[in-house]
Amino acid sequence: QDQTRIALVVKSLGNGFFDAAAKGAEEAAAELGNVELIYTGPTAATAEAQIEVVNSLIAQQVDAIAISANDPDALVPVLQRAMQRGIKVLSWDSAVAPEGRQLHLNPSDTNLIGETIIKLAADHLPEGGDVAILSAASTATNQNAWIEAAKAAIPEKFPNINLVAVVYGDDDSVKSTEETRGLISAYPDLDAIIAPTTVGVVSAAQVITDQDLIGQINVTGLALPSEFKQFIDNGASKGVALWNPIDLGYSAVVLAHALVQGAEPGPGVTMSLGRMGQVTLDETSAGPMAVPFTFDSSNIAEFATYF
Amino acid sequence: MTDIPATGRQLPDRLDHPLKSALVSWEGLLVLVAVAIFIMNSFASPYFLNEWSLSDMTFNFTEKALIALAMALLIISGEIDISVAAIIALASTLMGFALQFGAPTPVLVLVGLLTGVACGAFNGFLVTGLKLPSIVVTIGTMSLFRGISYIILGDQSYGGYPRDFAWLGQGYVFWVISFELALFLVCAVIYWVVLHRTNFGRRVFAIGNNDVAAQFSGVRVDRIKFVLFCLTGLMSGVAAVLLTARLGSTRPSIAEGFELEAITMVVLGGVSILGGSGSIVGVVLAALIMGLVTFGLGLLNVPGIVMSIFIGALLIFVIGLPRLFQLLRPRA
Amino acid sequence: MNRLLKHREILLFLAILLVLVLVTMRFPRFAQPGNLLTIFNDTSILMMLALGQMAVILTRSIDLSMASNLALSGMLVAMTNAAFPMVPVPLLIAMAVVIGAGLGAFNGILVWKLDIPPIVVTLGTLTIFRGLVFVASGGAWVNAAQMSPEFIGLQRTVILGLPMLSWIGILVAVLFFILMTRTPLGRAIYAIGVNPTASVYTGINVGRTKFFAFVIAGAVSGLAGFLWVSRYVIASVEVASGYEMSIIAACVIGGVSIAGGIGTVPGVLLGAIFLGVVNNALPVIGVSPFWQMAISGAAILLAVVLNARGERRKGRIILRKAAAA
Amino acid sequence: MTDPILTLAGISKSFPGVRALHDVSLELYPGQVTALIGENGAGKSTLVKILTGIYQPDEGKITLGGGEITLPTAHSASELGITAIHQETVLFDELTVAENIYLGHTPTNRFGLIDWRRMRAEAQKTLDSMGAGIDGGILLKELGIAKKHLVAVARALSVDAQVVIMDEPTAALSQKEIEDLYVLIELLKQDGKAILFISHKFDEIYRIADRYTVFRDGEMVGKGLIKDTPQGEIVRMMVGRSVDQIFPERSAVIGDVVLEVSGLSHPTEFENISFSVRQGEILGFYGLVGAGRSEVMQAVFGMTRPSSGTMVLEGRPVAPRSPADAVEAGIVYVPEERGKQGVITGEPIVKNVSLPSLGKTSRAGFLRMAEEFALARTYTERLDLRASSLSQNVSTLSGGNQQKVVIAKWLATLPKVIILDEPTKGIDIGSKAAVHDFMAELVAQGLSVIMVSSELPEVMGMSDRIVVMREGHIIDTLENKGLMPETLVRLAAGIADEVAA
Ligand SMILES: Nc1ncnc2c1ncn2[C@@H]1O[C@H](COP(=O)(O)OP(=O)(O)OP(=O)(O)O)[C@@H](O)[C@H]1O
Ligand SMILES: Nc1ncnc2c1ncn2[C@@H]1O[C@H](COP(=O)(O)OP(=O)(O)OP(=O)(O)O)[C@@H](O)[C@H]1O
Ligand SMILES: [Mg+2]
Ligand SMILES: [Mg+2]
Repeated sequence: QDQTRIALVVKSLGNGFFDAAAKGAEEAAAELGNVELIYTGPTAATAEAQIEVVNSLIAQQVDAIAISANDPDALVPVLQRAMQRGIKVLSWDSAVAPEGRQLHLNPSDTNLIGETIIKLAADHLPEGGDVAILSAASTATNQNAWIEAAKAAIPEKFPNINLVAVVYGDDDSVKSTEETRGLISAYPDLDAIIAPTTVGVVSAAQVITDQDLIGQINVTGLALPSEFKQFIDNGASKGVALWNPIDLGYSAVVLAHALVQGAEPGPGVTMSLGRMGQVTLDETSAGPMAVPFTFDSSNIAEFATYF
Repeated sequence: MTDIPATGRQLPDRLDHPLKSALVSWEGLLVLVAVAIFIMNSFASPYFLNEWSLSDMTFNFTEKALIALAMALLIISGEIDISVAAIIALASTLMGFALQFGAPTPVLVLVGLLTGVACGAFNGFLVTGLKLPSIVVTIGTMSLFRGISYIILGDQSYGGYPRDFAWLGQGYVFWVISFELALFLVCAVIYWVVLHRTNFGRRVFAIGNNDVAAQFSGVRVDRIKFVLFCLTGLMSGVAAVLLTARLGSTRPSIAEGFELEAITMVVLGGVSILGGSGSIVGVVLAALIMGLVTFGLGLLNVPGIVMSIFIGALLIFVIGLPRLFQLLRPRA
Repeated sequence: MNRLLKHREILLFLAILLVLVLVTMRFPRFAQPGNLLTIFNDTSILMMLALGQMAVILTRSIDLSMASNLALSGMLVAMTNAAFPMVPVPLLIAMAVVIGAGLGAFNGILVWKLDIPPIVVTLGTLTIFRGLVFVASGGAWVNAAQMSPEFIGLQRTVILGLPMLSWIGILVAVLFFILMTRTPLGRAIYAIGVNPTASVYTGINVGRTKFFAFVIAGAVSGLAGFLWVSRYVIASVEVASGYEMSIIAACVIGGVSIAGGIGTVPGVLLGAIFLGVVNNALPVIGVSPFWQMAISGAAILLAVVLNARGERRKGRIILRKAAAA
Repeated sequence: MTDPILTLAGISKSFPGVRALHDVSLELYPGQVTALIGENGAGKSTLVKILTGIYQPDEGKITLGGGEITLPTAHSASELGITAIHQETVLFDELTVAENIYLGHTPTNRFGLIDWRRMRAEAQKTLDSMGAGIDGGILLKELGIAKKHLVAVARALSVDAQVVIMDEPTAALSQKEIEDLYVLIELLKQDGKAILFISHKFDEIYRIADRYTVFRDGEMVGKGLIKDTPQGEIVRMMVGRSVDQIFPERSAVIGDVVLEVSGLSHPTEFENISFSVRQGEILGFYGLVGAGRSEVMQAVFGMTRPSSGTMVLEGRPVAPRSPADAVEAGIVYVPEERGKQGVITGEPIVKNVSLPSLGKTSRAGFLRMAEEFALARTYTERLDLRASSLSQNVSTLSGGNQQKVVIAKWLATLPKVIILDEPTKGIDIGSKAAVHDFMAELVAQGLSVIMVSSELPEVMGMSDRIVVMREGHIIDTLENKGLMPETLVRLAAGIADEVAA
């Protein structure tokens, strides 16, 4: 029984994004052969629940854990223990602090994402205008990084875009809806809402649709085509971006397998991502998978059938 | 002293041991359930019977169980505290805050414990001083305490706790016995003695059965309830220290949902939610059962939410069992 | 008759006005009728849930499982809609209500026949129902794209300037008002909360009355389940998780006594609206979202203290001069 | 001779561990009052609860107007025209008076909705016909205890009943209200209703009852016509022996002042209360129900905080801020409401007795059960407690025996002053004598006793001095020598001045 057992741990089960990633992971497992994939995660996106999941994986003595973390720091001790017991650990999508993993796979380049989400709004505001960001939980590592990158990009590249507020919808549809409403009443001149989260962007687009603000406020951000198609169709959004979660899950498993096979990650090391090409790790042993992909009315129908 | 003429009636101490046998049978039932789950687990997963697995398992419940010990006393006295998880959040946040000023480990621990006691005292004051119902008060302070954490921390987090601090949540005292587990066992013994073998414990039961009559009997009801709230706060502070040390970081959302699990342990342990009866042994067994169920199912990669169905069903089943027997007996 | 209760409701009403005025001073748009109607519409679901919870709390019980019931009923109708888009929406609503009532009846039966304290029963079903959402859906979400336009559109249909959701909220409130003041069941619900022993002597079946209170709360949760998933166009395991505390908070702020027997429909409506206004106002006046939680906690505490002051028995007042004063 | 309208035959009822009724029978005749007499715990209230559908009998047959009936619920009993005023007031504080009267049989309109207006009107009619002087629209909680009882009576009348049961209806009423009630009962008799009347007071039984039935230990031991039976015989049937109703001789030597209370006031309940108790003395407190005696005693006991005034115990000032302080100082209080304030139901006798003495029975805060049992046995046996064991739950004891547990609990603390608030309220004649004997013992041992009582014979038979209270004030303090009962009644009711004028 020398099967390689790789656990794909996600932030929370049931999220369409992660279900798509799991599909890619299965694909990689089949391609690599002799790999048993364990797709698991908590139901609520909390660090404590994820720690319990990791604990049981340690007890099962899996070979590798690939995790999208709910908290970059809180998972470090338990993942360190996993590494002490000989388990290979990598994070993907949402990072764990460097001491808690051997490498991290970013879905894309952080700065590029930050720039892209602003660009999605700016492209439809030639005169410039007011935009607001609706994020996920205030603790979400990746979202925060993108927002920082976006803020950094505005003065140089989009001087006439005015970021008026950053609010947090906690990846909860009710909270996101309320926050969107708050933005609309507080900033009457708002031109676009940028939601770099698949839950938030749907809520925001629904509010815009409900309040008949289509055409006045453009909703954009990161969205799963299958969940977001109708808002491109009805005009509430002119376009959104995302990377392919299937590719992300696939790449994570390929990397995990390489680690089990004895690959030594480290700054500057280049590793193969199978059909996705290669990734070169930076000084924190993190690397991007691919550039974000933009969906608009021209291509959304096609991609909605995939993920 | 003149003697009242002896009547010849002699009152025996007890006819049988109704109280004791009832407790024994309840705890006996829990032991049976625990053993059954243990055996099922060992058959279901080859990884279960491993000292390190079992040791890891204890991390899943010791913090909640520590709170459950104090919560048991509080519920026996007829009150409840829903804010315990929020107290953990606030205590953890203030520990992180202290860390920013370079506080060493002993000071961090002290900050955590004192915050717990202070929050407990605040609850206690509202309940005993202003005579408010504890369930509503602590629903309010639940939002308030965690809300303060959010105000302090916002979207930030505290991290970088010192190594010796981390030991509290991750270290081992002896072989596979972690510090957390050892502390829990010691506390369980202390709470058992306090509840079942001291005047204080006796008064707690009396208050739970009838607090008006207890007060008319010269029991300082408010003072004892206040102490119980402080104790619950203290144990939440202890849990905050352990959890923070285990996670190595603090976020305002830490320990969300712990309150319901702690209360579930207490109730599953046979403590009457209406107050007046219960035992520490039952609570410890209930904590163990919950740990075994969640860990056993975890080894089978059953999602946590499905485990919670088992816990919920177990709770209703076990509490409803005696009454169910009663309903069925006359027909049978 | 209930001079005191009326008084409390007026207080609450003034508090809501105060918040509105304060916010409007800085953001005139806030108090526009359109925005107020939006807030009312937003609050409708909380309002009906709080009314259901009130019926239960009045009987000296508590239902912690309402939010989970909502999630389960909502998920089941959403899945039905996704699988059979041709099933008419009114039928789905009926289905949601029936499922919700059934789950409520499960709570009620355990309370009635097995005599398990309500807080224990619903603590258990809180996790069971939510677990069943996962079991039913396999953890998958039902999203906007899978729901039929009628499913999403029904509550958004505007009639006489108000969306259907608001009308449903108003209808539920009116039904509750009639139920609680004009029907023997409603009065029995009050009676067993005020004095359960006396109720037995009066010929009221305490267990059965509690059972019906749970069924009512369940039916409302079911209806809210449909409204919730079609409003936020997503059905997932985490729908409304933790919302049970907001429901109870609305009741408490609305003057429902957790010890049972005291509470009115208008009070609870105002309690829910108060929470709705505060939640809507905070982001608008630019208070950091991180303050929200602490503020609503403080509001709950304040409400309890004020209510307790009103409820406190003034003693017997034997002295004549004290009675005159 | 008319036939009985309601007949019970062979009724038995057991609770876990207690056989409350065994093969009892009872007949009620239209237009007559039947008194049900028996010691505490004889099973009277249990029978009432069976008749009103609250308990189901284990065995036995009930016939009403010739046909056999069953009473599965409280509702079915009232449908059949059986209504009761229960021993405990069973009403709803937060509801209006009118609704209290009609709850369970509210008039409805044709949609099945409650017709509030009709209910109000009919309730008011009933109240007015009783001369109760109560507005049906106010909340019940705004009424005093006596008026609440009148509402309970009105409730019983609102059902068109053939059988009216009254379980100790006069226990909480003042003399005037009792008189009103007698008039009412007379009216009911004329209407041809059958009345079951339960009371421990022989004077009223002899005044209003036509027949009697006696229960002892759950069995029927005798029945007959009141006018043919002397009181002594009924008492003998009741207790199984003859009891003299003479108050005990007291041999106590009255010594120095032990407790001196001066100027005690409370913002709303009482004002300027001053009295003193001496060693070996029984100080009686007389007044109508609601005069504020209990409030004063609870202030002395530290339960409520007075706004001004001082207390001196054995020369040292005391200011108890809680009952615990008072107990420490040596002042103990046997409350009026046994079930709520006296015993901790749900706990066994031994834990009830040892609760205030835990400091003595324990070592360094740790319990010693053997000591507790010894302590409990000493005091409960002295009081002749009837129980199967010391581990018996107090909730399964009858009222009189519960009272003994409370007194035992306090004696174990070796107090200096013991306050007894209505010590024999609702207690049967046999236990009553035991309590009185015991009070005599206490003072003989040098204790000081304060006894609050609304029963004139008891106050006059037991007290050395009598304090009379009215509306929160002390009206007078009298030496109990050659006092006329009328004097006390006048003082208590506030009609003394009128007569003098
Ligand atoms: N629910 C119960 N459970 C157990 N025992 C009970 C219950 N109700 C009554 N008893 C017992 O049954 C016996 C008869 O009680 P009951 O209340 O009928 O007496 P009673 O004649 O009304 O006395 P009193 O004059 O004090 O009111 C007592 O021994 C009492 O303790
Ligand atoms: N309005 C009321 N509502 C509820 N309980 C009442 C009310 N009035 C009186 N009581 C109760 O009835 C009892 C008698 O009242 P209180 O103690 O004030 O009068 P008292 O002068 O001490 O008379 P007594 O002790 O003879 O009954 C008290 O125990 C009190 O709790
Ligand atoms: Mg009785
Ligand atoms: Mg009194």
